[in-house]
Amino acid sequence: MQIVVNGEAQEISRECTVFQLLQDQAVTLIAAVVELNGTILKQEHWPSTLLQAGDRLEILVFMGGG
Amino acid sequence: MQIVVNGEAQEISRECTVFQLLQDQAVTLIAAVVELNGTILKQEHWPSTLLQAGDRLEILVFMGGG
Amino acid sequence: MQIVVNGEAQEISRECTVFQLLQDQAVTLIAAVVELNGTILKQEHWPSTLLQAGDRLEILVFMGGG
Amino acid sequence: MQIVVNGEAQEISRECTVFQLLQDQAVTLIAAVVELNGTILKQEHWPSTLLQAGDRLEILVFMGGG
Amino acid sequence: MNDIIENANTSDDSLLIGGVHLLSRLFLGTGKFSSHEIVPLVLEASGTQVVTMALRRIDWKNPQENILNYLPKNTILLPNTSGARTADEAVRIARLAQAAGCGNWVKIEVVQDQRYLLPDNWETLRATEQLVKEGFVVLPYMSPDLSAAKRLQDAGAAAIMPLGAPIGSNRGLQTKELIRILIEEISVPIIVDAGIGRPSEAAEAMEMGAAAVLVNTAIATAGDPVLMAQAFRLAVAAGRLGYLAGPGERRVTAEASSPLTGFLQEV
Amino acid sequence: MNDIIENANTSDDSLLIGGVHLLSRLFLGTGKFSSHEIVPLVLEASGTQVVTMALRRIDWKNPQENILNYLPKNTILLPNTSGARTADEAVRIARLAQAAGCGNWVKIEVVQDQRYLLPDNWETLRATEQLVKEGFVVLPYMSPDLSAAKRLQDAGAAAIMPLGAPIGSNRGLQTKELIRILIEEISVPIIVDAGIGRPSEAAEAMEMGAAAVLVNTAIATAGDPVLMAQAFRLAVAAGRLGYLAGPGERRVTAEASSPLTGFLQEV
Amino acid sequence: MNDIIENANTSDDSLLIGGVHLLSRLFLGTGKFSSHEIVPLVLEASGTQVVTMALRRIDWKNPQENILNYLPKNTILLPNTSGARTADEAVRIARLAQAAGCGNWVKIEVVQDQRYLLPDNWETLRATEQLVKEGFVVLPYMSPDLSAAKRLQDAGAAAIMPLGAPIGSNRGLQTKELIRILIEEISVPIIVDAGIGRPSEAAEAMEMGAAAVLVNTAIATAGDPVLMAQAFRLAVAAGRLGYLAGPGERRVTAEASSPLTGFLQEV
Amino acid sequence: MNDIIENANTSDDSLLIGGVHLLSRLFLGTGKFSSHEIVPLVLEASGTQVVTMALRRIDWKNPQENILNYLPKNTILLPNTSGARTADEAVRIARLAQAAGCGNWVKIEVVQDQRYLLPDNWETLRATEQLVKEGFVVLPYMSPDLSAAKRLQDAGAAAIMPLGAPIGSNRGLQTKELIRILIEEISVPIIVDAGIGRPSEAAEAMEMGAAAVLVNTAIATAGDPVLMAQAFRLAVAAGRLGYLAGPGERRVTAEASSPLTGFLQEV
Repeated sequence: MQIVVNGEAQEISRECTVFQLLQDQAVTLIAAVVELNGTILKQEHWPSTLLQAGDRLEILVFMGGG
Repeated sequence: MQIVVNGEAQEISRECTVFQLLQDQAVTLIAAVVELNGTILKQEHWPSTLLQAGDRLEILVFMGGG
Repeated sequence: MQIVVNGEAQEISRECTVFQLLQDQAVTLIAAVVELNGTILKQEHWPSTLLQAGDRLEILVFMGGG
Repeated sequence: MQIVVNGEAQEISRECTVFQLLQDQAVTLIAAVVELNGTILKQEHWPSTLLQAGDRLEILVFMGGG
Repeated sequence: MNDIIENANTSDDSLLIGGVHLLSRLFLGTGKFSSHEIVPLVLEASGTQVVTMALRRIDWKNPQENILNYLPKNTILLPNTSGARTADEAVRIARLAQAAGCGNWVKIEVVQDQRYLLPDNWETLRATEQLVKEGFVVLPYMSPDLSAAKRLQDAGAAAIMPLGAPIGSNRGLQTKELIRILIEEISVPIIVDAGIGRPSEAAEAMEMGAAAVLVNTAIATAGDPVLMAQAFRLAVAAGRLGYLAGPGERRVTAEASSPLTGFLQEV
Repeated sequence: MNDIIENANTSDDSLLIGGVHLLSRLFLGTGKFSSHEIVPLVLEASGTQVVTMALRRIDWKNPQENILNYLPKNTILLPNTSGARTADEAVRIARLAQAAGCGNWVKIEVVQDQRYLLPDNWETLRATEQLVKEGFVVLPYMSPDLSAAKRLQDAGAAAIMPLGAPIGSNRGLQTKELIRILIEEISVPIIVDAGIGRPSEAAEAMEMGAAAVLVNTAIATAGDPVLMAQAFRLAVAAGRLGYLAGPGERRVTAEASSPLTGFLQEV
Repeated sequence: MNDIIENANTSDDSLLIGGVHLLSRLFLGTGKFSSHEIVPLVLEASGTQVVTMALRRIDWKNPQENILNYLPKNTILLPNTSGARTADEAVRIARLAQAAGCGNWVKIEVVQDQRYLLPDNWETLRATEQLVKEGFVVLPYMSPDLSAAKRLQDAGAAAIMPLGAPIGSNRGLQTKELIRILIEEISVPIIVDAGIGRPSEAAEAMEMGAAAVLVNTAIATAGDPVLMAQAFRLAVAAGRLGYLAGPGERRVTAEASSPLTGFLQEV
Repeated sequence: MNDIIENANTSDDSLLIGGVHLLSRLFLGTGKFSSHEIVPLVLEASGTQVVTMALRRIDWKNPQENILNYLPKNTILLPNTSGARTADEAVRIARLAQAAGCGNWVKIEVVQDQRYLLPDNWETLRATEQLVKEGFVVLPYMSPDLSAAKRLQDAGAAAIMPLGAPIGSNRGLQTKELIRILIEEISVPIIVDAGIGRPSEAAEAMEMGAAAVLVNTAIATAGDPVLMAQAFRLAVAAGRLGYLAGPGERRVTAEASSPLTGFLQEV
């Protein structure tokens, strides 16, 4: 099943939640910001949100800035 | 008969042309710009233009400026 | 008997010590610097130093300065 | 016979005038300033001045400067 | 010293922005530091209460740490909208930052020019208008211009942040005259952002009457960033006190500090 | 804050003059204050350790208080020779001051010019040579000139005190370029004396590498001298820390503080 | 001298605006002169080809002379829109001026701020867009800001006229850094307008690469306006030639002008 | 233009030095040019009447041309004493130059410092005293200091030549404040020597009241030295005229150039 993460197509297994996807990249540990199909996805909903084919996911993080 | 010149009401005689009005103030000599009821009145039309009661006349002149 | 204080002639009584002279002006209280005939006169010697006619006395004080 | 030119020892033939010495280096053409044993040697005296062993010659020239 | 900084930092002289009374008038940026680890040390040394950061796509292959994890809990977060070229992009970044729990403060930064990174006052105004409507505490970074500053103020900006010189240039108050006029003519706080490269330049901005300064590059690129953070902390307090104390007149000729009577001239 | 000033004032960074390790790099003048009473408050606020004063004939008719009675016991006294027009007069004043128990430090100040009160470097050198021979710790006030500074250094001056601008003018570092060169080429401490009118100017002098600054008019003519003294205390510490921290490079163009990758450009 | 000014003023180096090749890069304002009579003498001395004037209601009771009668026939008239507080008022003035036979050049000047007379970049842009559509050669007076200048350029402005300092202040290039950036980033001619008070400041603007300068107060308020007009004529030509000649590098340390070999050291 | 330069160069405004009435106030140095051949072209373009050069040991192996052969006959030669580290060496060079037929003008230049090439005011004074006795027209190059300038004046210097910045640095009037004071307090002509790098800087020096400027590096290192020489010629004349014309007042706020009555506000 294919979704788009940060603008790049990516193959994932069925039945995968946002939380699982992020966990695989250890992103869960670093307080990222997630936008699913253009709307913010609060952290508490990551585990309960199943990814659908074609979902567009933006995963953002705060960096040093002036 | 009353008209408005540069925002101030002014009494003038009937049958008065713009040229005559300006001549009385020696304005004809100094290349002024005339606006009659919101539209420019070219200098060549001053003599042929009869003033009507209620006419709004703006008489402008170029001054030193930066 | 005449002496010169800070450049000005001044009449004083005989048997007058530097200490007495200064005391009259309450100068004793303010830690002044005294130069007698061109040489410094330490404060401890003020009481024991008798003024002679013609003595030149300079009485200086520290003021605010940058 | 040895002389010193601009601080460097130099071997020259007997009977050599300052003019000849300079001519060999085409220095005569460029209005140099000559100091012989510490005193200026005017240009008109170059031809008549015979160099002596041990003479100290300074040959100077004007260069661009600010 | 404490009593002194008190004087500069007592609530009597606090800076009110977005309903918060700030005791520190030094805002800090977190970019360009050699490591995340040094950031908390710098913040501590600076005494700052307001800190900026940027929002970016994560590097999906090797995710980096989130800077937020290195900021003391009590600091006010001021996410910037760097990367935005239009008002719409700026607005989107602001909403994401808020959703991410950064609170409702935002530094508007809209830039097209890539050489001097000068802000676009037009797009900045549009973004300010929208975000103020949405309840944000908006601090727009702008190119010093009185007509733009007045519009930003009318749009509800909580403060105006004119640049002193291009971002990261460390060239100080190149736009001094325009900033001086903004301080005089604008009623919301003027915070000098960008360009300040030396503690003395921060002190001068404060002496002119700036409400605060935002510093990043000057500290991040210093030989010893923690020491430089301390230097800026003192400089900002010094400049503020100098402003409050009321500087003396400038004179063309000299005026003696010592009594002008010669020493023994009269002799 | 204490720890910060520590950093600036630890013995590691103390200023050694005349065998004394100074922790404060702010010297204070005592002229032009509205009253003697305010002087100790100003000194306290400034944290200074070295204070200047002048010697004058007493007003015999109504003797004024001696300023010394208002100086904390532990301060180092730096009597100046103001009023002197020649080296000989300066030497005489120095000796009197020493005899008066002021210790052996002296600020040489020889001035003929009454409009700008600019020092005479020739007479200043002569006075310095003589007083060094007599064992004084000599700090000459001078017009910034490298050849004069080298001669003063060779004569044994404990520090060189070039002017930033005419005495009491509050116009800051007008002679910046010459002072910069002195700091670079002279090995004894360079103390900027005269002209400094704003805390930011004191900070800048310190950032340039000056060893200390001497301030009087800027504080005495401020609206609130005590507050201004605090401002200068912080500014001098700030400038010194900035110098020690090592400022970053200045750049003509901008250098992003935030990551330059656009926000979502790639989309 | 003629050949020199040739170099500066040959068509090779002419300034092209509105289809006209200008040989003189000095624009002149006609305000504040003690009398109309001196104006033609000043214009003659300045060698200017472009002259500004303002349009106002006549004083109906005692009509004053029209300044146009004092301008040489061959000068290009650049009426300004001073007095306008909005784009609409500026457009109206421009149309009247054109109808009055001033040709189709216009200097947009829209000001609300009465203290510093700083232009409103927003209204200025709107007026520029409209008047360009109507076929005017539009020269907007503006507050130096890159985003505003780019919009004015895109709107079809024939040149951009940023201020160096407030009108009539005679304080020169206070906004130097922003003007420098405009010259670098904007392709239409940059003409520094307002603030220039000394010939040297006009020369500096030209050395920076400005296409021309507009001067009024500096000449009108000079002790001898005609002499000052000559001074500016030479200064503008000097600065232009300096720009074309390509200045040498600036260096921190010295570089000998004379050969560094000592004179007779080797002896 | 001729008439204009007339105004600047008529005998009414000539500069009297050593009994000569100079019409040009631009002195030129001949060092650092790419070739001897360009020198006469530069001198011609500059309109200068006074030219400096240096005296050195000839390269005995391959003798170079004498610069004198490239100087127009009517120019006044001003040999400098560069290379001298002491007054005695300077005196010796002066005598040799005179013997070589350079006339009796000399620019004293005594330098020990090799990094900034700053002159030694002490040795410069000694050399001036000696050469004035010998009948030379002495123009000492000096580090700007009022006490030194007064001594040089008393010693009979025909003019005083303070530096604006280190030789060859092209950094302009870094010592502006001290030069301003010299112009005010010294009665012999003040000629700014060294440091001037741009025509605008030469113009500014003249506006301040300098009698003349000496330029070398700025022209020699320009991309087009001949064009730059023309630029300086015009700039010096411009600055002089600006000084004579009497500049207007500087103001903090604006002062309208156009009538302040709005356009049609009253409607």
